[in-house]
Amino acid sequence: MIDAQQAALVGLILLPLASGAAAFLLGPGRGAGLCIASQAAALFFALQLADSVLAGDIARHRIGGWGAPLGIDLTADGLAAAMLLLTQAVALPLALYARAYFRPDSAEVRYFWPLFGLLLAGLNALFVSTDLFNLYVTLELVGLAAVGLVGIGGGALQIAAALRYLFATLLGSGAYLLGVALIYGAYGSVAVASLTPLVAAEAPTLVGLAAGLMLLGLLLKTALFPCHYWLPPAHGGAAAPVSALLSALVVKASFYLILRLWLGPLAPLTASHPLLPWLPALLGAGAILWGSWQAIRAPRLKTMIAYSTVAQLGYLFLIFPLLGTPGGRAAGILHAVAHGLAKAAMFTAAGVLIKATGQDRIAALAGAAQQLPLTLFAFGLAGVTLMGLPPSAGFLAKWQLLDAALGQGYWGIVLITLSGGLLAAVYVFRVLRQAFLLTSSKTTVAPVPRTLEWTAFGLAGASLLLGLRGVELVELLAVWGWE
Amino acid sequence: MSTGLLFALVGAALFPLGAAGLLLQRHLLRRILAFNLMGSGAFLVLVGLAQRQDVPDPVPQAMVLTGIVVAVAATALALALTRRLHALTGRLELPEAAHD
Amino acid sequence: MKRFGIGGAALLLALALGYAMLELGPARLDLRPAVAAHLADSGVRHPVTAVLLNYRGYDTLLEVAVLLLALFAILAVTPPGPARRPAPADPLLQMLARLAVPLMLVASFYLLWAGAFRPGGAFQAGAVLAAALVLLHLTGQLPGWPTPGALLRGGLAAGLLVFLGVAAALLIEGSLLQYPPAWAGRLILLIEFCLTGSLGLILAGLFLFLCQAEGERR
Amino acid sequence: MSANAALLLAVLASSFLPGLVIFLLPERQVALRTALNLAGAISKLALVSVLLDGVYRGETYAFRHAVLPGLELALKADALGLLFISLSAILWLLTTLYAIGYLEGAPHRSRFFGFFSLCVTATMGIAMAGNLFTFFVFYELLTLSTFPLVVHRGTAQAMQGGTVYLRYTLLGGALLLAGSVWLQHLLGHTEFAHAGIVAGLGAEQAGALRLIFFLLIAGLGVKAALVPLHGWLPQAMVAPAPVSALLHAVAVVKAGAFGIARVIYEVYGVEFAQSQGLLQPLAWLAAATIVWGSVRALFQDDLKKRLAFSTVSQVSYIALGLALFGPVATVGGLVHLVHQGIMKITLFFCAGNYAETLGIHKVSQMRGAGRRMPLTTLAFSIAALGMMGAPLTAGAVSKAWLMDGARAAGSDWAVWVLWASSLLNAAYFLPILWQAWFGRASSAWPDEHIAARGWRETAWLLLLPPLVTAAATLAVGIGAATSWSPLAWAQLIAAREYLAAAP
Repeated sequence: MIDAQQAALVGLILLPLASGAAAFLLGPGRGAGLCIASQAAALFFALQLADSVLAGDIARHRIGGWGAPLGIDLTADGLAAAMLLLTQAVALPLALYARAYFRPDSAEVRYFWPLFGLLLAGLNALFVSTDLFNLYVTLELVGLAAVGLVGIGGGALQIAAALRYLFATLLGSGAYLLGVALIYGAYGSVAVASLTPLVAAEAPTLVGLAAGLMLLGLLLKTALFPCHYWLPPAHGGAAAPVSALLSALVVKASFYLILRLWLGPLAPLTASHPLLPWLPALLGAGAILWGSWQAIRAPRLKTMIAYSTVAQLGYLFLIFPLLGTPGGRAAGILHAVAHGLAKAAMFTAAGVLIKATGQDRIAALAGAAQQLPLTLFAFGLAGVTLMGLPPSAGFLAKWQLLDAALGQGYWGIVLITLSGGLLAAVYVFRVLRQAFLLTSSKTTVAPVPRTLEWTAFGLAGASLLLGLRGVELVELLAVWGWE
Repeated sequence: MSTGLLFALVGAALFPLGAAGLLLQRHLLRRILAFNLMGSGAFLVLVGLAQRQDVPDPVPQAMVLTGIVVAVAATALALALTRRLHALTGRLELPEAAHD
Repeated sequence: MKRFGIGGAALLLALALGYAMLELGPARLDLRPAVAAHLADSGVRHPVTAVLLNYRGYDTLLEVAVLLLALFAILAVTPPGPARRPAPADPLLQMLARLAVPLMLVASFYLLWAGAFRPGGAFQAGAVLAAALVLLHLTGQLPGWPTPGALLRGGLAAGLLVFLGVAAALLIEGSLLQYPPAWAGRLILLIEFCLTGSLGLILAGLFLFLCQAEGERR
Repeated sequence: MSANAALLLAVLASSFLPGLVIFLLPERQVALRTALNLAGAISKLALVSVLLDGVYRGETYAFRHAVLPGLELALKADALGLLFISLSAILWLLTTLYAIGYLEGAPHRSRFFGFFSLCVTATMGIAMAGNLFTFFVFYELLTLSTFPLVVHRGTAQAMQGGTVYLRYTLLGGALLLAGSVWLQHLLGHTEFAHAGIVAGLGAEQAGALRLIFFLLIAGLGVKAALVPLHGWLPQAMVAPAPVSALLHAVAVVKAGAFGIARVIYEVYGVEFAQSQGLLQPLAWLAAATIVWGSVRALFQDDLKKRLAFSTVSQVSYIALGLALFGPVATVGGLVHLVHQGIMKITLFFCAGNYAETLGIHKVSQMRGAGRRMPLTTLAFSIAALGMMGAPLTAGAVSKAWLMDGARAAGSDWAVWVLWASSLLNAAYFLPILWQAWFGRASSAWPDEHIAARGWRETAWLLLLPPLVTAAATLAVGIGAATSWSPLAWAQLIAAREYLAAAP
């Protein structure tokens, strides 16, 4: 029999997989309770896993008992445990939210739960896999589930957005797969454990090409500027719970993999030239400026939030020149976690406003905003995290990033980080001021289930409270398992 | 030159061709075909490069089987979305990015 | 401009790949001995099947999930509508199809069985099964599928669920999908059997579920 | 957690928790909301007096919580902090009373009092911050919690004011953040400590330290309304009167001035700052602000705007006192922190009373207001005279110490600046007083909606707070020599900061 830690590790993959398939068995629109229960159990597993990893005990599981390179190994170190925890912590409230959000007979909800289950399974499997080809399969699982979720509305806009997203994600995973193929050709293995000692700075040209292809493909999937073209229509056009899932979790999955490869098996190559880390950093800076500018200009609420995601993803790449320092690494993951919680909160809050008014032009939200103070408050708290203001986790990330950048004397990063926060304030307050505008007419607002308001508030509150618990997260990240 | 390496070289030519098609073509069916071309390129490289000494290696062959099934799934989804888009708008091209 | 940029980049990539492949030395690791060494314990005699369902069976489990997922996604973006039966084909064609289907079933079964020791296996068998169903549909003898009922849903998901169930049950052995050598052959056959049925239905479904949307255009 | 650490948290919680509950209260629960507000304010006052007693007896109060490795939220209660805490706690109670009266029947009161409580919580946090990091956390919280108060009315003008406010304060916050992180990076901590923490860094960091000083002062100078960073303050007067009162007297501008004090005395150390030549430019800037604010105030017809420019000028007295090297000037600056608060809150209470009772918003409408509202006008006059530095008022005490301090520091030019400011103060306040007391009232007030009843010229909740603060203006002026006065307290602080010479 296996121990509790491994049970949690495997359970995090099997549970959502089974619940997704079972939800399909139950029939269209059904299975919400099942998925919520499974997600609650997954959250428990993730907590348990994080707890044991924090104690210094890295979770490892050899599937089939073979061990790499013949078999596939699963590993959950601190970084993986943190991402797993974030995923379950965001997904459970979103599941509750989705159940209240979709009308039970709507077309959108018919296959939402099976797709939800498989998406979660894909994400969890991705975070713990240490086999480059297996990672490709998990990437596709995540990508196709996300595309399906974007399209569930079935409207022309959603379908077009889903197609655009599908082509982008296929191009990305295609490039990644070619990279894996080249790696296998060069080394005869795709297991991280056996590749890490083999890859050296003077690797064959082919390995350099493979690294480039894999990273480029993943950058496209992470929607790093200027490859972000597919993100705003997909995240802005999908149903609110879907937008929240995609912005909070899905883009983080490919970022996670980039980080893993960059610091893991590809480290000898990425460290071979001192200017290499500045490429993602430069694109990240571009993302922050361009994404924020588009968010400031966007007339629609969800488009604005989607562009905010483009901008916030920039910070994740701004840390690349600082990855050598533990502070830089922690800053990136802190930001990923903070943004995950806050962006989920923001999209769910936007969903409430849109549901209440039936439209999503920012300029026309004033009446609704004043009748849904809790939702506005949730939006505001999420905004605090995005602006990087205290006392949020986003603020800790920003502080850590500035500290690390100053340590290296990288003034450009300091400047971009500070101005990014100010730009975020511009687009966040564009929405918040609606709550205070004098409205002449009494807007009629459709009744909204209380669950929706409270889940948005809970997620936003979590992103704030995490600002007081950064120590545990940093300690968790210090447990590094991809040697 | 061994057969395996030849396969790999063909794959190395097919992949960029497919990728370029995926980016440049506007007609959705052509893009789906381009994607399959790209995928085939990757599969050829995976199998061919691994057996460039012409000794078969079962591991990449199994991987390619998996990859093919994934590609089939993606193609089916792409076709379904394309049909749906056609049913809704009568077009087989993606609208220009909406400037909203 | 864009055309030339992308085209140029593609050409450059192709040349770089070709050059790098030609200068590449032998691979550093070789998994073939390991595959062969454990073949006796894997429960099958064909190395590809051993990789597919035993050594890297986890890949295959997720891959079945991907296929099922594509079906979910297709169902999700297609609005429910009445089933459509295509116009009946030429009677001669119909008869030929009716003759072909039993043969295809046999072929499918053979492929499934052969997978254990020569090229073949659940995917190939499932594909033939799906082809048979599509053939019946195209000749007007099988209507397109409406929103799947409980039975069809069960059939579609059975493969994944059985695979998942076996994988989870084997946790008793110490890890996911750790077949005890004595039982490996039988368990793999069980999985393959269920997979064949489900994959046949799923692959056919990728085609037949789409036929319902035909009716409402624009 | 020790009882002493818990006490610090309780001081924060006494306004934070009521604030949270008030947010969730439906608009019509007036009685419960009022009860919560008052319970919070009174319990805070009680907690602060326990704290005062403890510090007087020599107890140490500290709370620490690590949020990142090496980065701690730290709270402490020391003499300087308590000066600010006591001022805030007392004036919060009065402002709450006033706001309850002022907003009677107005919409969105739950929202208002919720943010009002958060704002005070942030101020308390600023006062108790034990390091620059914690200071920054509460400093930004203050920005966030005051924005809703500034735009509370929801008019286009309010939005404009709020936007300008945000633009300035968030930019200032970014500068302060940069400075704080840099300092943290150089030192590994940002602890506030007697005589500063940076002196040991060595000469090679002198350039960096100068730049950090600039960043910190610029960041704090936005809230302290130092020229040219003062642009938001006159715009923010669109807020309801209790908010203006709080903003100008306690919360925002004082947070800036208090922060400058912390940076000079407990981060850089005044002797070190002087040795690096950092104080002189700040003194000049403060002097320029004093004159500029007064000159601008002369030309404002809008009463609250005139008061706002007056604040720009008066708050820089504090900065000037802190920047002039020497214990006497320090005492002057610190004591003005309290005195300016008492006087300015009186003026804004009164301005609110004129507007709320008679609809008077402009100086030119004030003719004869003194006879219609004698008590309010009396309070206004006392505070205005105090601002000018008239004898027996709080202002006279501050000014005397500042002038002595300037002479002691050898900065005679500053004496002239103070004299000029007094004259300008007189020039923009005396006409108001003259008009109010001796001007002939026009036939009808612009918008009279609270009728006089006997001696009670307006609602008693509006009348009581300014009378109390006006009395306090006199009390701290007359009783400056007593041991309980703010002056005595400021002397105590200065004695600790200048290790060499006690005043």
